[in-house]
Amino acid sequence: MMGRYFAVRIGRAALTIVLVVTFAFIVLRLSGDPALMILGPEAPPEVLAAFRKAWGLDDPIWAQYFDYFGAIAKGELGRSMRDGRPAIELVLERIPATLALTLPAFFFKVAIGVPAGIYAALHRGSAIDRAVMTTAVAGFTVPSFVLALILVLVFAVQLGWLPSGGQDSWRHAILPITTLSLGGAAVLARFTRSAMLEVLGQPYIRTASAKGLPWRKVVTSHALPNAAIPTVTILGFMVGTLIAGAVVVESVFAWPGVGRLLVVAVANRDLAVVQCILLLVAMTMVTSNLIVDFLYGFLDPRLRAKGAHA
Amino acid sequence: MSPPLVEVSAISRSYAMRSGMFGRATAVHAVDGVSLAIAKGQTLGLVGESGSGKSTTGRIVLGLEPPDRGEVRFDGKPMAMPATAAWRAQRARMQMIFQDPLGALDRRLPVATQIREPLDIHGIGTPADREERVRELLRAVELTPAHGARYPGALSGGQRQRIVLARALATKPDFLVCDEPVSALDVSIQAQVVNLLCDLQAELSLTLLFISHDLRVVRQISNIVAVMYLGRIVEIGSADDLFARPEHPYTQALVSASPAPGRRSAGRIVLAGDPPNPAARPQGCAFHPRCPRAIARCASEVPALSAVGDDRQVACHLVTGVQTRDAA
Amino acid sequence: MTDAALKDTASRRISLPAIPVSVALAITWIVAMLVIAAFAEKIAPYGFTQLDLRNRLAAPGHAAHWLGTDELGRDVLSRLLVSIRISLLIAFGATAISAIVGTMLGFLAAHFRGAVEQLVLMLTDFQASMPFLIMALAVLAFFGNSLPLLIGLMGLFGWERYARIARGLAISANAQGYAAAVRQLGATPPRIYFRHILPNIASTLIVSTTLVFPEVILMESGLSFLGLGVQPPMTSLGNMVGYGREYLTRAPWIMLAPATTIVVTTLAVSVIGDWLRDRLDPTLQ
Amino acid sequence: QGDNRPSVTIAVQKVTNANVLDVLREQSNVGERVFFSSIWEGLISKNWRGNLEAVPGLGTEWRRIDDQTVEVKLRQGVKFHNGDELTADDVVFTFSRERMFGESEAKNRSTIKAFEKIPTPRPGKELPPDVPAVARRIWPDLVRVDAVDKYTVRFYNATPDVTIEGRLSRYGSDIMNRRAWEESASYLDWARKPVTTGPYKVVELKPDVSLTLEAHDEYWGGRPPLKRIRFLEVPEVASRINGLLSGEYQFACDIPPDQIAGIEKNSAFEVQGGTIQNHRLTVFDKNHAVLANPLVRRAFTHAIDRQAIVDSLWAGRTRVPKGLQWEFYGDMFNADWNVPAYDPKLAQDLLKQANYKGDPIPYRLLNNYYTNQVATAQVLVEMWKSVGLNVQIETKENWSQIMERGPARAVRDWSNSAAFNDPVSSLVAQHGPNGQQQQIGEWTNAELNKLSEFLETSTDRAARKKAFRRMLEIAEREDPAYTVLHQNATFTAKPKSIKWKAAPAFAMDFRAGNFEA
Amino acid sequence: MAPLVNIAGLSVAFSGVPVLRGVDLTLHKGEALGLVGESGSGKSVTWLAALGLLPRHARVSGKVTLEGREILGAPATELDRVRGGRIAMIFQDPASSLNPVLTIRRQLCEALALHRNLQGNALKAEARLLLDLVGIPDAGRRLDAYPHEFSGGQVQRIMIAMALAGNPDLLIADEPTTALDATIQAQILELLSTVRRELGMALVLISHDLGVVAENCDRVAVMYAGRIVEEAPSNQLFADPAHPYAQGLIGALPPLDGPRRRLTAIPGTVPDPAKMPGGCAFAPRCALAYEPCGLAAPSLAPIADDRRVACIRAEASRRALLGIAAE
Ligand SMILES: Nc1ncnc2c1ncn2[C@@H]1O[C@H](COP(=O)(O)OP(=O)(O)OP(=O)(O)O)[C@@H](O)[C@H]1O
Ligand SMILES: Nc1ncnc2c1ncn2[C@@H]1O[C@H](COP(=O)(O)OP(=O)(O)OP(=O)(O)O)[C@@H](O)[C@H]1O
Ligand SMILES: [Mg+2]
Ligand SMILES: [Mg+2]
Repeated sequence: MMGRYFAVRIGRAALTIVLVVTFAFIVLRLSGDPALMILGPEAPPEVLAAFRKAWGLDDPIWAQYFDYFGAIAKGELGRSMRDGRPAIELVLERIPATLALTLPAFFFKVAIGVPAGIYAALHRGSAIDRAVMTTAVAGFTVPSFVLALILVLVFAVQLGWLPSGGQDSWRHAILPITTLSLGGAAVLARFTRSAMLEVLGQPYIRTASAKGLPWRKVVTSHALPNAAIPTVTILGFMVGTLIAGAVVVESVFAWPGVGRLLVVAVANRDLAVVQCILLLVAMTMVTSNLIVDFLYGFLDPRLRAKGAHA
Repeated sequence: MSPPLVEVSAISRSYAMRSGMFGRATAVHAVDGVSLAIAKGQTLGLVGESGSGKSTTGRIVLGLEPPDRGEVRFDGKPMAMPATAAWRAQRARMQMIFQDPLGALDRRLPVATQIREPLDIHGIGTPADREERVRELLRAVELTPAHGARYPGALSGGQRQRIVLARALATKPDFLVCDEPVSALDVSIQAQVVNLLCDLQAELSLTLLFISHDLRVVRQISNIVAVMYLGRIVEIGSADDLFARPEHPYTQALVSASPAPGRRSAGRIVLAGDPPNPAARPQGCAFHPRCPRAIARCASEVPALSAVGDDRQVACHLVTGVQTRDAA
Repeated sequence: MTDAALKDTASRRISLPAIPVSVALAITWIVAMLVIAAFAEKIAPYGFTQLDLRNRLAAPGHAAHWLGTDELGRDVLSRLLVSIRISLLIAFGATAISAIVGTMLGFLAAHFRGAVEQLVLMLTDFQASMPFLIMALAVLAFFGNSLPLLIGLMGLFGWERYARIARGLAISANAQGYAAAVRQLGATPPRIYFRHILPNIASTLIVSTTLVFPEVILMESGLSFLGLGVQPPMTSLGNMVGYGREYLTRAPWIMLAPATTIVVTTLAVSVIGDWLRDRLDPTLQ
Repeated sequence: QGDNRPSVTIAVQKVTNANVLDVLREQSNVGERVFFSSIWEGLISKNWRGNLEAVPGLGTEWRRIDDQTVEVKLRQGVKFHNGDELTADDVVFTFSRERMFGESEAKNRSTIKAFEKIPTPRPGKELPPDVPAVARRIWPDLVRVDAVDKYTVRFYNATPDVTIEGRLSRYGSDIMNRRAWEESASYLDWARKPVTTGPYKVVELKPDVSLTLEAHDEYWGGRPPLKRIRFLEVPEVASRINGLLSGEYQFACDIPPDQIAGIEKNSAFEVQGGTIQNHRLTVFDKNHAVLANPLVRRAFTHAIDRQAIVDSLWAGRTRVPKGLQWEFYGDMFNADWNVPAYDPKLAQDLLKQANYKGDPIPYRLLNNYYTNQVATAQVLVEMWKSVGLNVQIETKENWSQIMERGPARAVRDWSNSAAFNDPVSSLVAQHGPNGQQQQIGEWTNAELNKLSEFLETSTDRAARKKAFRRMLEIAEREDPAYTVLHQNATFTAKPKSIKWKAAPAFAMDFRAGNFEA
Repeated sequence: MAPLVNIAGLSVAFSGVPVLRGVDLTLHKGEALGLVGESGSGKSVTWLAALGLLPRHARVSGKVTLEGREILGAPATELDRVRGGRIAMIFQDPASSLNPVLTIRRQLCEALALHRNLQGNALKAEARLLLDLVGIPDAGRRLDAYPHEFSGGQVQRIMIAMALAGNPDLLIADEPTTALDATIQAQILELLSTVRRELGMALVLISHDLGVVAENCDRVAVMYAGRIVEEAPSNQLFADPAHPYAQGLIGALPPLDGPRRRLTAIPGTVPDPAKMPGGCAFAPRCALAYEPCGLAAPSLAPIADDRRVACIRAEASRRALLGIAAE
C-alpha cells in the first residue's frame, strides 16, 4: 500500500521533471538563436555560423532533443555555451549564495508573517488588525525593487550603516534578506489571518475555552494546528522559490545568485544552464509538495486515511 | 401481500481503520449480514447499541454507499450505482434525514434555500411553486418563513433538525431513511414531527426506515422493529409486541433501561462490562460478554436469527420456541 | 403574513446592512478606477504619447503638468489615466482566468481523484517549477503577441495556487456532512461544487485573489520588456513602474504615481475581498 | 615594505559577456573596458588618454616591407605577468594556428606558400569554434608571422593591404605569453586567467560576478598606481549609483545620461566620459513592401531631428557624427560629409513622391539593449509620425527575433563600431557583402559591394577615399541601408577626489599617471 | 446556605434579536436541576452566556454569580479558573466540539493538567481511567485515536469524560445522551449520579428526554421563548405541571406501552424572537389564554414553597389538567 503510494508520487515527480525539461528545451530552442545572443548583434556571420556548428544548433530540433536526453542519461548535464564550462558546476557555484539569502528570509517570513497574521485574527476588526492588514497589503504590493532601493537609500546611502550591495560579508546580506522577508511575511500574514479566522469560529475552540484553558493556550494548542493546514500550502509554494525566486533582489543588491544566473542564461538561451536550474527548481518543488502532503497528514489525521490514494 | 418496496438481502460492510499515520489497517465490520424487507407504506424501526451499524445500514439501504456483499432492491429493481445519473434521479424518490443536522446543512446558505434545493435539483415545479412548497414545508415542520431566512448557525438544534426534515420531504419521496430525526427535538415538536411522519405515511404511503435510540418514538411510528447489536440484527418483530415482550437479552436490557417520568429504575437491567469493540468482535454471540444469562455455548457459537412465534425472529441460543418465552 | 415576512427577510438580505467606512471607500475607489478606465482618453489633459522634449522630467506641481512629466516630457497624469485602463483590464481579466481555471482544475482533481488528480497535480508542479519568464517566451514564440493573449498568459500565473488550495479544501469539504447531504439529494457534481463547496472555501480563494492581483499588474511590465503585451508608446501601470524605476532617485514621480495606484487599488480589492469573505461567512456576523 | 597604493572597486553593468578574458572570444564593448589598457596590449597601441590615435605599444616601430608585409620591432625588457620576457616567439605564437586560426585558411593563400611552420592545434586544448572565425575576421588574409630575430617580427599578408597596421592596433591582435598557454590544462583555464603584459594581472574571474586584478609591478610602462582593481557586476543602475554615493564603489560605470544631473547635484561627485567609437543607427530592410522604395527610406532619414535627441535624451553629452565614419580614420575621413539634414518638409515631399499611403511599418525594438534605446525609439516614432510615417513599435526579446526574416521586418536598431582607423572596419565590415546586414538579407547594393572589395584590396589611398565617399553616398543617401542617429557615449561616475581621466572609449586607463586619490 | 450559582435577569440578544429575556435560576451545591423546554427556547444559550462562551456579537446582560462572586464579564484569568474547574459543560454537538486534529489523550490531559495538577504517568493513568469510566472499550489504545475515529455515541462519552476531568462543582450537561442507546445512556447517567454523590457535584441536565430528566433530577425548570416558565421539584412537575406549556409538553410524550394513540402536540409555533408578542409568549398557543395574557409578560411567581410559575392562569390551568371545569 505504502509502496504504491510512493511509486505513484515518484512517478509523477519524474514525469513532471521530464515535462519541465522538455518544455523548456522546445521553448528555448525555438525562440531565439543562442549564437546571436551570446556573440552579440555585431558578430560577423561566419563567426555565428562557426558557433552554431560547434554547438549543433543547426541540427533539427528533435535531433538536438535526443542528443540532450542521451547526454542526460549518461549523467552529462551539458555545458554552458558561453564559456564551455559544465553547466552544473556553474549552478552549484551559485547555490550557496542564493540559499544564504533565501533560507534566512524564509525563516523571517514565517517568524514575522505567521505571528502577525495570528495577532490580526485575534484582534479582528481592531485598529491593530487594520494596521497589520494594510501594511501587509502594501508589503506585497510594493514591488520588491522599490522596497530594496528604499532600504538602500535609507540604510546605506543616508545612514551609512550597511553596505548597499555585493556579497562580501554577512552585513551585505542584511538588506537583501530584509527585502525578501518583508514581502513574503506580508503574504503569509494575510493567509494566516484568514486561516485563523476560519478556525476561531469552530465549536471546538469554544470547547477548549470551556475547559478553562487560558486564551493563549486555546490559540496555541487548538487554533494553530488547525490553521496550519492552509498556511502550509502557501509555505510549500514558498519553498519552491528558494532557489530561483530572488531574481530582483539579487540584481538590486548585486548578489550573484541562481535567480540572476537563470535570467542571464535564459536571455542567452544557454540551454544547459537553464535546464540545470530548472531541474533543481522542479526537484525542490516536487519535494516540497511531497513534504507538504506529508505534513497535511501529520496535521490533519482525517486526511491520513485518504492519503493512501492521493 | 404486495412485494416489499425495499428489500435488503444479507448486506455487509466493513471499513478499514488505520491506527497512526502508516499503521496497519484493521477491518471494522460495521454491518455483517443484515437482511430486511420493508413493505410499501410500512415503517421499520431500527434500534440498538450505538456504533452497531444502524446508520451504516441506513446509508447502504439508501444506496449512498455500496455494500461489500449482499444486495439492495428498491421497487423490485437493484439500486443504481452511486454517482450515476440514474442514481441521482432516484434520489427524488428516496431521501435521508441525517443524524447530525448541523453537519448536514451548508452553513453559508439560508435554510429556506436549502429546503428548496431538492426541488431545484430535480426540476420540480415552477419557481413560484417551489417558493410555495418551501413555505408549506416550513409550516409543516412548525417553522416560520423568518426562520427560513436564517443561516443554520443561528438556529437551535431542534430547529435545524426540522429544516433537515423539511428538505427531505420536499420531493415527496416514497422512501425515507430517518437517522435519529427527533433526538434533538423537544417532546412537543417531537410529537409534531412524529405525527407529521405518520400523516405523510398515511397520505402518501411513505415507506420509512426509522433509526432511533428513543424506543418510545420508535414504537410510536414503527410497524416492525429490528434490534441491532454489533453489526447484526439480533431481534426483529412487530413493534408493540417486541417492546412488550422482548426476547433477546439485549433487547430486554434496552427496554428496561428506557427511562420514563414517574417510573424510577424499577427492575432495570443494568448491563455490566464494556460495550463491544467492532474491531475485535467477541467469539460466538457478540453479546455474551455482557449478557447476564450467557451460557458456555454462547461463547463459541454464533446464534442465527430464527423464528420464534409468528412474527418474531431472535438470534439467541437461549431463546428457542415456546419454553423460553415463558422464562422471559 | 407569511408572504410578507418572506419578502421582508428577503429584502433584508439584499439591502446590505451598514457597509463599513473602509469598504465604502474601497468601493468608491474601485468605481473611480473603472470610470477612469472607461473615459481615460477623454479625461486626460494631453495625448498620452505627446512628447515635449523641452519639458522632460518636470516635477509634479508644474503649471501644465500636475503630476509632472516623464523621461520624454510626456504628461504623467495622462499616461496614468490611460495606464489604469489597460492595467485594470489585464489584472481583472487575468485574475479571473487564473481563479477560474485553477479552481476548476482543483475541483476536477478533488472530484475524480485517481488519474485526473495526478494529472492536475503534475500540471501544478509543472507550473510552479517553470519560471514564468519561460512560459512567457513560449507564448511569444508560438503565438505572437496581442492583448487577449497577454491576458490569457497572465491568467496562467497563479492558477496552480488556486488549484492546490481548491483541491485540498474540496477534498476535505467533500468528506463533510453538508456535501454528503446535498449529494444524496441527487445534486449533480457541478451543483455540489459551485453552490456549496465553493462558498465554503471562498475565503481562502479570495485571499489568494488579492495576492495575485498586484502581482499580475507588476508582472505585466516584465512581459512588455520581453515584447509581450503592452508595447511602447502604449502604457500600463506596470510599464510605468518598470521604466520609472530607473528614475526613482532622479524623478520619483514617474514611478510613484502608478505604484501608489497599484497599492491603493490592491488595498481596495482586499478590503472588499475581506468584507465579501465575512459576508459569505454567516457564522461571523 | 608596505604597499600603500589604493585599491578600487568599479561597479559595472556587466564584466564580460563570454565569461572569459580572451580577446578573441569576448568581442563586446564591456570586454574592452576590463581588457584595455589593464590586461591586454597589442604591438601598436591606441592613445587612450588622447583621441585613440595609433601609438607604439609592445612594438616600438613598424615599417612596410611591401604592400603585403609589415615588420615590427618589439619593445625590449617587457615582462609578462609570469615574469617571462616578451620575445618574437610569443608574438609568433599569438598569431599561430594553435592560438588563433585553427583550421581556417587565409582567403587568398596562393600568394605565399610558407605556412608549414605554423603549428596545428593539439588535442586537449581545442579552440572554441568561434575563435578561428573571429581571428579570420580580424586577419582575413594573414598567412604567417615570422620571427626575424628575438625582437623583430614580420607579418605576411596574402593580399596587398593598407590596413595591416590598423589591424595590428585593433581589438584582438593583442599579445599573449606562450609558456602560460602551454602550461595551462585547457583553453578555459587559460582564458580565465591569461598571462599578458598589461599593468594589471588577473587574480580571479568569477563569471557574471566580478573580476579582480592586481598590480603587475614589473610593468614596462611604470609601476601601476593601484594595488588592486575589482570590477563588480551590479546590474541595476540605481544600485551602482547608490553604492558610489555610499562609498563602496569608487567608480560607477554605465551611467545613463539622465542620471548625470542627479549625481552631480552632489558636489563631491562627477561624471566623466563621453563619446566612444560606436554609432547608433536605424537600419532598414530594403525588402519590406513599403521600404523597397528608396524615397520612403530617405523620408525616414530626413524626418529625424537628431540634434534634439542628443540635446534631450543625451543632455548634449554626445553628438551627431558625420555619417558612419570617425575622425581617427585620418586621411580616410570625409570631413565634408554629413548625415541627412532634418527637413520634415522634404520628408513629406519624398513620401508624396513615393505615393506612401500610411501603411504601418513595423519597428522591431529591444528593451534598452542600447542606452536610451526605448526612449529614442519612441521619440523617433513620434518624429516619423509627424511627417506622415506610420511606424509601429514591436518589442522583441532577442536579436534573432529582431533579425528574423519575413515581410514584417522593416526598421530596427543597430550600432556600428570601428575597430581600427579605416572604413574597412566599419562600413565594409558591417554593410559590405560579408557584413551582417547583407548576410541576413536586409539590404544589398551591387555598386557598394564592388566598392567594398576595392576598399579591401586597393593600396591606392586616394582612390580608396573616393570609393569610400561613394559608398557613404549610396548607403546613407541614394539607397539608404541605415541612417546614423548619433555617436554612442559611455559615462562613468566617480568622486571628484579621485583624479582620473576617462578615455573616449569603454577602456579604463589605470596606468601610471592617470590615477591619484 | 448560599446558592452555588445564581442567575438573575440574564438576557441575551443576537444582533438586536433577544433570545433570552430575563432568566432567573438558582442552583445549590450538589443539586441536580433539569432544564427542559421548547427547542430554541434558550436552554443552551443560558449556560453559554453564563460562562462567557457566546460569540462576540451577542449582547449579554444580567447577573450570574458563583458562590456570590460575579462571573459575568469577569476578567479572563478568573473565568479560566471557573470554566472547567468549577463549572464544566458538555456541549450539544459533540462531534464538532472536539478538536479534529488532536488526539483524545491531548484533549483529555489538557483538562486534567489544568485542574488537577497532574503530571507524567499519573496524568496518563487518570486519562485512561476517565475513558474507562465512560465505557470506551480498549481505553488504553483508544487514547491515541482522533475524534473522527469514534462513533457519535463514543464522542459524546468522551465529551463527558473531559467535563468530569476538572472535578467540577457544577456540570452542565447539554443533551449528554441523545446519541446513546438506552443501555449506554443508563450507564452514563448512572455514572453521573455516582460522581455526583461522591463529589457533591451539582448537575444541570438539559434534555428533551423527560424520562431522563425525571429520573435524574431533583428539580426541573421549564423554558419557553427565552424565559423560565415553571420551576418545580421533578416528581411534582411530572405529576402535576402548572404552566400550560409544561402540561402540553408532558402530554406529548409517547407511551412505551399500552395502545398507540396519536400524539398530542402543542398547537401553533414558537413566536419569532424578533417579533415577540407583548404579553405572555405562550399566549398565542395557549388554550386557556384570555385577554390579560396579551398585556404583560407574567413574572415567575411562587405558587408553593418550592414551585414557581410564570402564568397568570396557573390556578386555572391546574384545574384544567385535573379535569375540573374552569369557571
Ligand atoms: N467511514 C467510516 N470509517 C471507519 N469506520 C466507520 C465509518 N463509518 C462507521 N464506522 C464504524 O462502523 C461502526 C458502525 O457505525 P454506525 O455509524 O453505523 O453506527 P450507529 O449504529 O449509527 O451508531 P450511533 O448510534 O452511535 O450513531 C462504528 O464502529 C463506526 O466506528
Ligand atoms: N450564534 C447565534 N446567533 C444568532 N442566534 C442564535 C445563536 N445561537 C443561538 N441562537 C438563537 O437563540 C435561540 C436559543 O438557542 P439555544 O441554542 O439556546 O436553544 P436550545 O434551547 O438549546 O434549543 P435546542 O434544544 O434545540 O438545542 C434560538 O432561537 C437560536 O436560533
Ligand atoms: Mg448513527
Ligand atoms: Mg441547545
